[in-house]
Amino acid sequence: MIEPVNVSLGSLNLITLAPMLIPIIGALLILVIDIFKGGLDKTLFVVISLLFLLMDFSALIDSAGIFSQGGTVMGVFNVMLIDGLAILSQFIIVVASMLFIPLALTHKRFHEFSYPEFFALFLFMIAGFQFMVATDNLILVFVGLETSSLALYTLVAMHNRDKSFEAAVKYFTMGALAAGFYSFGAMVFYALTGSVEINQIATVLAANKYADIAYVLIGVVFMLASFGFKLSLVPFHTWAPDVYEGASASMAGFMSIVPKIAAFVVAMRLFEFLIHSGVVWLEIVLYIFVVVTMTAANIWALVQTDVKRMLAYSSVSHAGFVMAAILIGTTQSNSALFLYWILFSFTNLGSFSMLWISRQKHLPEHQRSDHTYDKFAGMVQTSPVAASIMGLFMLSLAGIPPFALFWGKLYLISSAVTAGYTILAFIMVLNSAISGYYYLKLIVYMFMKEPLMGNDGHVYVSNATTALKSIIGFAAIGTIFAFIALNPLLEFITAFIYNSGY
Amino acid sequence: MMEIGLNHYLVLSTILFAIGLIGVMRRKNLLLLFFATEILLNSVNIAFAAISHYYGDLTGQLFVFFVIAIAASEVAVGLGLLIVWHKRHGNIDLDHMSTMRG
Amino acid sequence: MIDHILSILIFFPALAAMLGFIIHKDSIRAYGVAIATIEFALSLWLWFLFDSNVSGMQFMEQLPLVPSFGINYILGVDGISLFIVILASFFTMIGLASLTDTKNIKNMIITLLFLQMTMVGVFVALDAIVFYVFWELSLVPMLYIIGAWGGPLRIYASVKFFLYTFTGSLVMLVGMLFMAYYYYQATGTWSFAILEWYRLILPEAFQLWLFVAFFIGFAIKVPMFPFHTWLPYAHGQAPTIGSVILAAILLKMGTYAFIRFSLPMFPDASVFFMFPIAILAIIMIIYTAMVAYAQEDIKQVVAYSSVSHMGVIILGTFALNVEGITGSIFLMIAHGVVSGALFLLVGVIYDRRHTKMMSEFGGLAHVMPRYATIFGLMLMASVGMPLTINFVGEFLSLLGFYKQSHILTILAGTAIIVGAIYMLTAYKKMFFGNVTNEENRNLPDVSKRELLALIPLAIITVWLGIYPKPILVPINNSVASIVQLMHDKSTTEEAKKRIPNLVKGEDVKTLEKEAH
Amino acid sequence: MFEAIAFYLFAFLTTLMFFITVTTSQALHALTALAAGMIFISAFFFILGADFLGAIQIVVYSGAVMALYAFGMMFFDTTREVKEKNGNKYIVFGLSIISAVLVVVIFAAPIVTNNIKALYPMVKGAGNTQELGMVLFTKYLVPFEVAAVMLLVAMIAGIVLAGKKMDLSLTLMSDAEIIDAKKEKTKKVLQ
Amino acid sequence: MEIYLYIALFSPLVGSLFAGLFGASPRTKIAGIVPSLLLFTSFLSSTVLLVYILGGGEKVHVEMMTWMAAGDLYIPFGFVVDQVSVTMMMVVTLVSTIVHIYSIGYMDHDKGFNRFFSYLSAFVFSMMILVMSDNFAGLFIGWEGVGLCSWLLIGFWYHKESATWAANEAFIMNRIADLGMLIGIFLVYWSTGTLQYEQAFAAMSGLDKEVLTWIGIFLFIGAMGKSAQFPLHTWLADAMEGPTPVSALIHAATMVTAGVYLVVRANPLYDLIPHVGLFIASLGAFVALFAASMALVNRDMKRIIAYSTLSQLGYMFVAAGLGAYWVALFHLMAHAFFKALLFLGAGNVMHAMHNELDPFKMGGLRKVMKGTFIMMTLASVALAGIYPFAGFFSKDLILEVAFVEQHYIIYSVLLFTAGLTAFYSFRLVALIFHGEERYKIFGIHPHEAYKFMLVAMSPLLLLAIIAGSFKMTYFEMVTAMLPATEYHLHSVVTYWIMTIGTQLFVILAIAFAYKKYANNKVKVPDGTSKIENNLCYKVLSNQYYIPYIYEEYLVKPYRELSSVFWKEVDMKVVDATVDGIAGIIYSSGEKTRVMQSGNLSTMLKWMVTGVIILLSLAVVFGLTARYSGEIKAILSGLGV
Repeated sequence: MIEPVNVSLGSLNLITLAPMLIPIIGALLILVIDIFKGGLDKTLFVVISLLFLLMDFSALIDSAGIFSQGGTVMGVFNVMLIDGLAILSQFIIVVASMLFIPLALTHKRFHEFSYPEFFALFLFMIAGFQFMVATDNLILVFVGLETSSLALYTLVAMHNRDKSFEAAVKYFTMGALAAGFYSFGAMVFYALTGSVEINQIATVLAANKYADIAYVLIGVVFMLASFGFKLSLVPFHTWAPDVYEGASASMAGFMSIVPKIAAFVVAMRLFEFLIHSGVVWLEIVLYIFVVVTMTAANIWALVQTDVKRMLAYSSVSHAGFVMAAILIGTTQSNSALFLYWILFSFTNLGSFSMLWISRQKHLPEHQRSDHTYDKFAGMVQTSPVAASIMGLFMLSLAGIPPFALFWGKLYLISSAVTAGYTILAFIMVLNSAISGYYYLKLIVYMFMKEPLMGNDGHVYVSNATTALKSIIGFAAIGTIFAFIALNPLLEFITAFIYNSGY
Repeated sequence: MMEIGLNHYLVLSTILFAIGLIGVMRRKNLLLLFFATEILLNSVNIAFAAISHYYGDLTGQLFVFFVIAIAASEVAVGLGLLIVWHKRHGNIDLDHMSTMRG
Repeated sequence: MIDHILSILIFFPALAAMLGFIIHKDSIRAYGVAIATIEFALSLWLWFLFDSNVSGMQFMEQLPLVPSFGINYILGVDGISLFIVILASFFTMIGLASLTDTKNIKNMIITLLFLQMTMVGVFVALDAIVFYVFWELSLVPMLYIIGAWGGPLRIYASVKFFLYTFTGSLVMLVGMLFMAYYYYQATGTWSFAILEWYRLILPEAFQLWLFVAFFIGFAIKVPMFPFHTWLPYAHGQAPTIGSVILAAILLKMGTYAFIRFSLPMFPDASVFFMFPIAILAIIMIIYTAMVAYAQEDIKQVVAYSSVSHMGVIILGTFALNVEGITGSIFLMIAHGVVSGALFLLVGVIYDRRHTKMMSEFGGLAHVMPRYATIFGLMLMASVGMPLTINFVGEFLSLLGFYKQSHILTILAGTAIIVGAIYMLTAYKKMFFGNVTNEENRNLPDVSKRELLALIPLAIITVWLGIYPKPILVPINNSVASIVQLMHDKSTTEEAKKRIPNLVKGEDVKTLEKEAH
Repeated sequence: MFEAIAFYLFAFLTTLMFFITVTTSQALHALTALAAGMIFISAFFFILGADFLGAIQIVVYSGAVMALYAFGMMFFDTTREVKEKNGNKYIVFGLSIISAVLVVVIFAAPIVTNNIKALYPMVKGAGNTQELGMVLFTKYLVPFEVAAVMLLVAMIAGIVLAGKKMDLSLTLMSDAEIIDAKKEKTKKVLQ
Repeated sequence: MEIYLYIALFSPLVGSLFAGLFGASPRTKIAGIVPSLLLFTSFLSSTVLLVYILGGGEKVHVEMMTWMAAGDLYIPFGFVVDQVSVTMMMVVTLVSTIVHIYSIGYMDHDKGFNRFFSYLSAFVFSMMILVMSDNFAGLFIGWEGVGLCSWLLIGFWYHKESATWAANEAFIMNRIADLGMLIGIFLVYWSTGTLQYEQAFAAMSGLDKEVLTWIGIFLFIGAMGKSAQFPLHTWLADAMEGPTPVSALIHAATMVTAGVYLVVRANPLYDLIPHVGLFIASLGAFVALFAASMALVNRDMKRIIAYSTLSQLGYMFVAAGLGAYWVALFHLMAHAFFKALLFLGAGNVMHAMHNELDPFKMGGLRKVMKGTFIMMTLASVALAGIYPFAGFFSKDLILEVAFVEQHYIIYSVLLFTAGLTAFYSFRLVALIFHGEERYKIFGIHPHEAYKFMLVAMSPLLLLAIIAGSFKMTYFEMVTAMLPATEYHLHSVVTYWIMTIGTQLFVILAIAFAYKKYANNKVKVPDGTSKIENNLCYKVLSNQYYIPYIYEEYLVKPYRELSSVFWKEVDMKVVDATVDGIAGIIYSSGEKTRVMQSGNLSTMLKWMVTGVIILLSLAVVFGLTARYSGEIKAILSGLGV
């Protein structure tokens, strides 16, 4: 017979659930409100979402306080794992989401924002990501991942036009395959260690002295494939450009940040201990991944004719760049990952938002996609401020100092140098140089070409509202003045990473 | 040979997984493609159950439980997407779905 | 104010540029000139406050930026950088004053003011990252200037310029990170402060690698053969003001960086690479001079001549003695003045005829005698006529390098021959002979505004040629301390031998004599 | 012995069914084969003592999922023969066979099972469902709840995507059209 | 005395600037007069200084200010007036004053009158710096300065292609030599630590022979350029494209002698390295003969005089090379007078003949141009070295030096050259002033030059006649500084035989020239006569084909190589590599973008492919790890 289980409420550490529960509650609230009174304006839901994200944020601050005093906290039968990684990544997730949500307040009406469900799904998704990063249990990771992914597929599709359906279907199908890979990988680890908790896996493998290295590698392969999909590593990246193109620009910006940081955290938890245990194979394979992803995505970005697609490939490249941090696996590199991603999120959200405010509903005859380069030709003449800001984001993405992303690159490359990955460091900088070309291409179009006939510049801000402008302004300020916040940020991140044992 | 061990299940699981992969790769009809993804998940389920059995540990069964839940959710969303697409285009053939490329 | 004069020098133009957005475009030129003049006055004031007898850094400022990673906002100026800063502000002023009417003049002026910020920043930064920030940032305004106001191939040229230098500097960045890491290993703290790095004595093998990494960044900027091909395009396509600033200031960043970074940080590697680099420099000198000779476009002639002269600067730098380095720094200033003036002059004729092909001209001396005179003066300065500014630099550079190698100096000395060949030929094609093209018949001579820019340059050219002392003394003092540092730091026999030890020499006495 | 026979039998059957599923050109056959395969898989669960899972497998897969698919199939009208253009079959088969062979090669070797201790060991005398329930509502309470959220998400997603509101695309309509459509809608929908 | 030094030095500069002020204005006499007056002032100051030095005064040494100081290097603007420099100053200021005054007339109708005086005075200033500097760097300033002015003045008529071409040629060729000079200076600096003459020469005695030799060679290379020694001689003849006063001043009297001055100035150095000195002397002798031979057949009045200058420079180098510095300097001075006179006379003729230069097209001009005729004849006599004219004292002295030093080959070459000199000088005089009035065919109405021009020339005439009488005064003065070797033959008989022999030889040559050219039978050569088709004649009249060789084998290859460097190397190799790398990156993107076919099935296949690749890697690695023991055993069994 099974013994009844006695659990004291205190030992559950239910507080660890607070940050995830808040958005879920928010989502439910939105759904309930919608049931009682339909047809409410999107502004209401935006504000509610924002409020709950804000609460989520304060809950995170609380967790951060607890962490910085008492270190890592396990909760709810040790499923929840609130360590520095979890807190940092949740910060990024929540803040990026807060920056994203106001983008719904466009001047033009877009389909998805007319649904209260959109916001509910969005909050569910956030919760899913939060669960994903705040555990080392592969089951919860999987469930969290799927929750957020399913919500994300829907959010993409809700943009409601052919391209977005196509994007969603592609994303979904590949996601299903990746889910298969994930479960297979988890199965292998489970077969090896009898556990699905990463620290337990690590312990058992270490105790066995990696006797079953071949099995471990199989597991790693499938895990790599599934996270490769989520992180859009080549050749699992193929969804990225299409989905980014199909989704609304704001959603694309969101997708380039939040899902990836969640995946990075899990990848870090999973691969870091393997690398540290001297699984050379993984090191080599990650190395190849990093290099191929950076380079290939870069050279594909070179040949794009659409800015959004270019940014999609560039995001892929950036993901490869950051993957190097996991490969390197030192405290510095892991800190660099977060630093990079924080800075990247400002810049990338900013640049996608710039695309978003220039979104047209109906494309003119000569324009083949939403954001062709041609569309931006001569932008500086008609809307100089917008052009300057866009140029700023491009420069930041290219890694021109002193804009935000430069510091991320600096620290990341420094970590490569420090850890002895000299050649990797050089490959990274050379890729930065290549990437310079396509970012520059947009600048060239904006600043050095003549506008197309009949372009009076209205199009660039046609979708702008105060909310969108403030978001962009915020991103721009963050991009320019990143260096001021850099030191506290770096100290904060390093402390958190270090105290989490990474 | 006659003694069925964990490896037998693992091999079976792998073979089924490979069949699933074949399906994923060769199916052009999205609905049928989704069938193949179900096969993938199911193949893994067998292995989980087997491991769980041989180790005397329940976690594997729980994993299977969650995988089934996930598979069911995926079906819902997947079919939803297919319905939208089908409403617009009257087909669910993925060869008709390549407006974005390059 | 004195304590923060360098910060003011850097950020005043940037702030002014921001405010410039408000100003109506009819008044923007006056605004730009006023700002540039104030900036120039400030830089002169800096010179006035500067103590020539101090060899180290002055007006140091320090502010933590990212202390946990050793990045600090450190500024300072010594004899080496002082005059390039002044030159930068001077040329911005001159450039703005002589700016001809172009489209989007407001953008142009704002961009120039931003550019000025970066230029000053590069030369006063004493933290490698701060240096790098300004170094990279300077590409952006230049990219815009070339790309937006340039010739038909402007986009190709500007992108090439940007990417080429960007690539090089990224490699340099890796070098910097390595350097910081070595510093970290040695001391346990991160630091990007250049003066801290000076104290680090690296094993020769490390030095060699780091030297190469830095070299790539600097060499592309200079630009050294074979990394020079972006320059003719950039100059060929850039508007006059762009070429002027590019030639006068931006190229100096590379050579300045050699002296600021490569020499004192890697003395052994400097000695090790001295001859290879000298050979590159000689190829630069002769080869580009010959290429310049073959050009059909007067601006390209000046552009290639720029490269050729940079070769002499490099050679002087790698003389690794006080004479040579002092000479190369002086030549940087001289080259700035002269090539800047030459580009302005080319701009004058381009504004009139909208062509730069020499075959379109001929006999201009009849039509535009004043123009021909100033051009002739600058031409003579460019070929290194004594009592012009260039000669002092070239003489000292070559003199310095002669200590290291006789044969190479003789080869490098052909600069004065090949230089004369292309310059005189070009001058002959443009100015001598009869007016063959009817369009040239009634060209107006240089206008007052153009004279406003050219006359000061002419005066400087001659004045510093005759009396270079006020500049040479501070440069000399700072260089002497660097050379001594190099000598003390060097570890190999060869380096000890090649880099003179100044302490026991009578040199100090000479300096004292000088000071009085 | 019995176990072995059962294993090989069901292994053969599932493999066959799934193989049919992925190869047949008749959608109906595929669906049927899939359903059958699912049921055969539940047999493994029973063999392995995971009775609860076996039940779930039949209920969820063969019941709910298959029903959904059947519905979908009718909706998409794919009951007739499916024409699929396949580019290079060899690539497909080649890749899959290689992958299978590779994994099999490794799995053919025994796994080292030292140091493995069952974290949630099966308890003698308790039913499988009881055991699972115990673990599910303690340790895996949070995943369970998240799974609930996930199902909610899937539900909402299904409703939203398949719903009528998606028929009109605000994304593609101009403002004027939207206003017109709204008036229409208030008449029709909000009555 | 310093004040005189400064006046002497800077008056020309002031004059130049003054004239330069009028550069853009129309022709005005004042722009010519003021510089001339200032030059005269300079001349007077120089005279004061000369008197002071002659009176046994200490040499005047001033340091005006620092020029360059870096490291150990210290170069001031220092000027010294000693016996050598004062001689040069006298020559320079005197000849230039005369040339200035002359030019007021000569350039009377030229548009660039003001400009001309500006340049000319600037030249004098540079020349003064050159001769007065107390260090090598200052010398180099002057050296380059005169080069610049020479460029400006040769190319003065810049509308003429030939003039600008000649200007550039002169400049560039000088530059080649200047490089040698510069290297010599560097070598001086690094071996002695200073560039001041005094300290440097003092330090040289302690130096290695080899180093000294190199210094000597490099400095002499510099001298070769300025003094147009072979093989850098071609520019001098071409430089005759400039206005004739320029030729008189720069290319006869002053600038071209700078090389000689340098060697004289560096006498402590060359004393230490007699083998280099011998080389200089031999080259000098060669050039003397070489240039004279070209003068024999030339048909350009100015070029003939230019070759004669070249030849005389050869003489000077012989003297300098053999250690007879004072003799060289003396000949330099004397030569300056009569050669300037000759050129100015030629200028008159040119004016009269409307810039016609071919003496065969003249003839019989003595009737219309009496003054010029006398002056040119006397100058030629002086050049030929007939007693008691200046040439006799200076030139014959060089012959004696060669003889006394027992360099008989040099001596005989020089002697032979003396005859040639006499011949071509009088060939010219005869062709111009005697014989039939051939110019009439060309419809030219010659006229004598302005009176004041002739008056201005007269001091030169006087000096050409009497300069020889200053020999002993001069000797006493300069030997305070230069080695005071007196060259006396062992016996008086030999001396007389030699002197009279030389005189006779020269007179014979003159007579032969007169016989051949001073008659009515001389026709304008049309390329058909027998002599013109003679090989020797062709070689000589084509200047030994040297300009042709330079053009074909140096200039053209340089031009072509430049073009190749630009179009082939720079564009197609260096730049193309860079663009190629960019292109490869771009095109690889273009080619591989098909991977993103947009087809979902392909995407899925890519994912599976990725997994398979990883799996294969894993299997390989895993198997290797598992069977590493076996593999090792097998490998060792195979003997690996």
